[in-house]
Amino acid sequence: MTAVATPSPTATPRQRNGLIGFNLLTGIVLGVAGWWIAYLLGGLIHGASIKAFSETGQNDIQILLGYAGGVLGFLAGLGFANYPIRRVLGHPPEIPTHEIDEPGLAKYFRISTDHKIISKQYFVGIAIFFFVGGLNAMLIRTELLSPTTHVFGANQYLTIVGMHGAMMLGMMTSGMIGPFANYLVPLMIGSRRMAFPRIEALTFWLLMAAGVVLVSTIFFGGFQTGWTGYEPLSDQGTAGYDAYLGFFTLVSISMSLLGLNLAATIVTMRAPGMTWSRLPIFVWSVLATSMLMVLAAPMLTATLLMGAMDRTADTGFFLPGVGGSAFLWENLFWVFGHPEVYVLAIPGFGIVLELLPVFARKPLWGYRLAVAGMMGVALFSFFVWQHHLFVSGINADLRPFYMLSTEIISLPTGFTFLCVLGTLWRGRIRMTVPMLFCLGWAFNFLFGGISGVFNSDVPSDVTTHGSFFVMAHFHYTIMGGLVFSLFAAIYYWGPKMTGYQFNERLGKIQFWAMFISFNSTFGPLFAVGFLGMPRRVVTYPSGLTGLNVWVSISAFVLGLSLLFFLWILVKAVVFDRIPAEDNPWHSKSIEWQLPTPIPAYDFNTIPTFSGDPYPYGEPVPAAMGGEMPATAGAM
Amino acid sequence: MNTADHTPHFRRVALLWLIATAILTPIVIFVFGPGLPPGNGSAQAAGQVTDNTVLLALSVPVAMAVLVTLGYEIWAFRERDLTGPVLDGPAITGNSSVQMWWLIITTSLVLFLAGFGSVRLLEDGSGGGQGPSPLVNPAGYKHALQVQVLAQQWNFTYRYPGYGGVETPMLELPANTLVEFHVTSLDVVHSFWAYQLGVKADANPGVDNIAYVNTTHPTLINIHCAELCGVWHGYMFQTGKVVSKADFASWIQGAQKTYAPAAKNLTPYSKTYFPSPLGRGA
Amino acid sequence: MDATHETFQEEPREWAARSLTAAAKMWCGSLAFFFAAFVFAYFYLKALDLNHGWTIGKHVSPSGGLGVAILAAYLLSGLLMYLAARRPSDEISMGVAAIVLALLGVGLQFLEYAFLGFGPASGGYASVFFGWTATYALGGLWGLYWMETSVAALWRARRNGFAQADPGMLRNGMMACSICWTFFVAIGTIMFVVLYLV
Amino acid sequence: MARRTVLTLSATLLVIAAIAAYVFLYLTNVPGSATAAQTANGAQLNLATVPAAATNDPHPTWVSYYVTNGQGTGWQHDTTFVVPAHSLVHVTIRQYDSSSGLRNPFISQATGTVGGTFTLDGKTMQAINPDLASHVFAIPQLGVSVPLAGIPDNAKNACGNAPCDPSTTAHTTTTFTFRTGAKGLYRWQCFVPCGAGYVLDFGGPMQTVGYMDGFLKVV
Repeated sequence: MTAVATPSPTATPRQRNGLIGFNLLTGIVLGVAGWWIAYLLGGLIHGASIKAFSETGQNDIQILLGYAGGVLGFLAGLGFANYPIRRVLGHPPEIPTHEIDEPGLAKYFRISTDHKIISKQYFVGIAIFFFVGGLNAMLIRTELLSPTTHVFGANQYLTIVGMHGAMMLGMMTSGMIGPFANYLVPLMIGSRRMAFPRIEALTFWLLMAAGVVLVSTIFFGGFQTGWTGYEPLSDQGTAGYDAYLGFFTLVSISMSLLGLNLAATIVTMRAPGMTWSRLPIFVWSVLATSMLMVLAAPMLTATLLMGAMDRTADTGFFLPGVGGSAFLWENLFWVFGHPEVYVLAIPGFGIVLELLPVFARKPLWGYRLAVAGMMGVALFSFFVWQHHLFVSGINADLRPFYMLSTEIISLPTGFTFLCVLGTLWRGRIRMTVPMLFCLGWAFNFLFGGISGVFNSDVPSDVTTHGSFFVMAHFHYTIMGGLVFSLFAAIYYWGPKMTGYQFNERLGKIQFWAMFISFNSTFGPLFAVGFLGMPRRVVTYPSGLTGLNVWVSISAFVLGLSLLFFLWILVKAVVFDRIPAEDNPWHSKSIEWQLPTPIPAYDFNTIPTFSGDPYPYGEPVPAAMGGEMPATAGAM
Repeated sequence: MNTADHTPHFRRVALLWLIATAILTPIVIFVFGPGLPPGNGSAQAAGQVTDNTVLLALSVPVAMAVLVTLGYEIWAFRERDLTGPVLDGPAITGNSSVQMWWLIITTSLVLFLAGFGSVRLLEDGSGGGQGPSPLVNPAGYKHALQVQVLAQQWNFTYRYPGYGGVETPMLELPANTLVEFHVTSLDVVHSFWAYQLGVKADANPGVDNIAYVNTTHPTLINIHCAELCGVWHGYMFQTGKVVSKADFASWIQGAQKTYAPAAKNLTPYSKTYFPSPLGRGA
Repeated sequence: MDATHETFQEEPREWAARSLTAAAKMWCGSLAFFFAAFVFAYFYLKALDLNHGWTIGKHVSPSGGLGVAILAAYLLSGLLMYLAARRPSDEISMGVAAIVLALLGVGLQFLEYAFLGFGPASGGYASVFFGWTATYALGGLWGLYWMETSVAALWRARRNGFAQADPGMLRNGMMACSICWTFFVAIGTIMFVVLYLV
Repeated sequence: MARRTVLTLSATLLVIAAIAAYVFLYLTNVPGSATAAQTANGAQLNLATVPAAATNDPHPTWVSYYVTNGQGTGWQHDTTFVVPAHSLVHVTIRQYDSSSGLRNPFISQATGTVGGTFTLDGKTMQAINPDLASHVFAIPQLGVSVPLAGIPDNAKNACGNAPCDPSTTAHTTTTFTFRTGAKGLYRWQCFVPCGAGYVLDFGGPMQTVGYMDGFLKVV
């Protein structure tokens, strides 16, 4: 790559808007107004036609319409309606231009079409909901300190469990992609922007609306179904379940649009010379993830619409006895749900493989294998969903097939491990904080993967299914995999994004606190599951008290270690404010060749790429990738 | 730049791996193996212990291969002086024979696991719910003791069609008997988990989910619901019993007498039930 | 954008056009998976027929005549949109006709609801029928918006003699729209076959 | 620097206050408890079931259990009942609701009570017609389950919302006795699908502690 950035064109800052205008405040005001208008409209519909619910004092039409109205009002208040209205009137399409790099925080509370601003919005927005979900996890562990109900009511406990699951699975889907793919993909492929910057902004604000919708469930009685929302239990739910429907509908729409946007950007907007074989591995992982999002998320949208119709329009998709089937939900949900967990995992692969060459000072080992691995995982993930249903009594004859397909998916996953090991081999490994998190990922994901084999083997799964073993398994892959690689990414790109240095020593303390408490939390849960404790229970046999108390205390330490990160971040950005170097990691990737913070225009000239994406290592064989990058000498 | 490093790293890693595997695998098999769940309350439960042991034993060399390599790399290739100039390692971008061997080994492992799991599953059904037409019917299944498990929000009850369709609030089974569970639900999805028997079968409304189990010796059974089914899911547990055949005979006779008042109200025995209200009652 | 700066280089013009076309094709994938959920629901519930719930009570088929009319409106609309995107001479007239026909299709759908002999609570078939046709009509409204904006932009640009807009860009927009709309109409054909004929 | 510190601290405090409010106002919001009256031969628990909770209740259309005194007045909306361990508990339930029928007819028989019987309006019985069941008082962990018969559908003086006057409104009275075991927290529930309007009539009050569900606190 030969991209050398000069400072971007200076421009006069845009006139700063006051509170009136299209911004978050207007969005909230119109959102509340939209809620009430739609809510009252729903009341009219309810009174006019649908008699069945009048006895219960619950009107799902009203609440679902209210959510729809609220979200539309919120988006209109933010200014998302302006462009579509102009288009209806026949104004030609406009590509949003990059915004002027204006000072102040106001730009973060408006629609922005600058991918760097959106990614920071994503980071903060998702962090808020991540901590809400994490708080729920702490509350779950508080309740499980004792084998009987002692702190929360039974309803509230299940609501906490469901909110934790939905928040983490729904919001954290974009937890990695949102902040980092939006930030890095345009930089890494040299395009300055995403293909559809307005849609990029929309995905973020939809997600924020979704989070608020989910939290609003506590005003309507909560939902007792967990994040999987199995029917017909969820159909029985009080109005709180409508929040679940609204939440996941918004999340799934946001997911498919985000995936569409990223995939279109990667496919069509690569700068000259950025051939497929030069694509940074993180971009490959984003591409694999985007494909899953584009295809799997709409399935969820359709499924949720069916569920909403069951609650409002008297259809019976999921009601056995009146033409429906509980299995229908289980099938449709997991056709989406299994790709979904790989949507969470694959970006982690990409981050780790992207960072290892920098800190091992070697090229990525087995680039093609790594790409094949991620693409393979993405492809296979559509063919394994019934392993969630081994003992459900559904198509039992297919169990050997799903056992095989599930175990086959460990092959491409294994490629990633081989590439990790190969990249480190004979390297000059620099133990920085991001590197520690990458190695933590490798350790945790290994156990996540191996425990997955127990779940894929039908005879073993009979014991482990629906128990804490499964719960420990997917926390090892998601918390241990996604979240650890997310932290690697935060410590690595954080200085570039915020412009400030993070404290290395505190970062190491945080890593060790998090790594040890994580394993001390979820390791024993394998045993808890083996010993027969089902998931999502508010009570457990008193013999398991010791293990559960241990796990709870570890979980509190884990929670504290995450709060400690918050302190590190606040300290770096609010208090210390030590400007970060342009390239503290001596990376050869393009984003590090740009000044910190990256100017609004990214590059003045469209970069031209040539050579290997990971030009580390000496000597560079001439056969490998042509000329040396011009920037490599600068270090 | 130390490109002329002739240390036999690969051999060292292989040796370390061999040692770690040789030590840990027997420990896993002989120390942990017998303690693995769900015990030997039934032939199927014992079979699951075997599966768990095999999987655990196989995962030791795999985990060790990754962990030993990773640990060795961190130890041997670590840059100890981070303040000095940033030096690069050799530009190795791949090794086709390593990649090929990795692919061969992992593929064979996976195929073995899938084959092993399928064979184990096809032997006796492994105690899992198999739906209305089981793929695996153990020997002598036509004379199995039939027990219907009725799940509802939030309790299990049991019907014994061979004993006049009597319904009881608790589960008792004779020892040394092949039992055919018919698990169904009257409302939402539950899951019948008889821990010591190694049985788990989802209870779906309108679906007859069959699971086989060969009981062995008298034991207590912890029964849980393993699928979130509403507010009292966490309280949906019971204790059942496997008793001697004679005890079972006298117990079921007693039950027929005790629950006679309810028995005359019961709907006729059926594989599935659709009690009203069916949908959203108006 | 301050493009006057001497070193600033604009992005290649074809990027925007290419990404719109690529996104339109991917959007078709999304649509396929979205409606696949209904196809699956149809065959799954029909095959399962729990408690004879596929059709409850005396089964009344939806009116074949209206079904054919709806399908014909969509098919013709798809065909016109396909041609409109490929024949710059008639793009406005054909595009407007496609919009009118799509509007007719959506309208007829709601007309059909008024004359159906069954309600959503009449079993599995009724559930899938209402769920699928209603979400399809919603999708039709989205398609209408897209077609309207594409045609309106062309119309306004033509009136101004393409003073502000690039005709290539606008026609590319028509093309992307026609890709999705014809795909959507194809899904409608499958819907007709499944709901009315199978 | 000082301004930043103050801002950060106040933001932190605000978040902590919000979390504390969430935990205390919403999550630990569980129905109150009522202690059974002590008599010479055990504890006495007087309950009532109504077709609709009081008009000032958050859910005035939901069926619910109430605690009353011996005369069937003095209504309290509490569903955690405190009873002594290892002793007899006498329960009297005045039932003001009409019948809905059982999903599982087996529950029409009383189990776990002393003698396996209960009295319905003074008559000793073992089971009722499952179609006549209006509610069930069941403590599954103790094996206790007693069906409560409904009032006739065409009863003229049927009660609307709680509280109901036992002297003027139609009701059935069920009494039974059971023995408690060790100390602990047990849950009780109803088995009759009486959450009308919800799917399978088992949502709403059936799934919300404080209406058709609650705890038996054995002390």
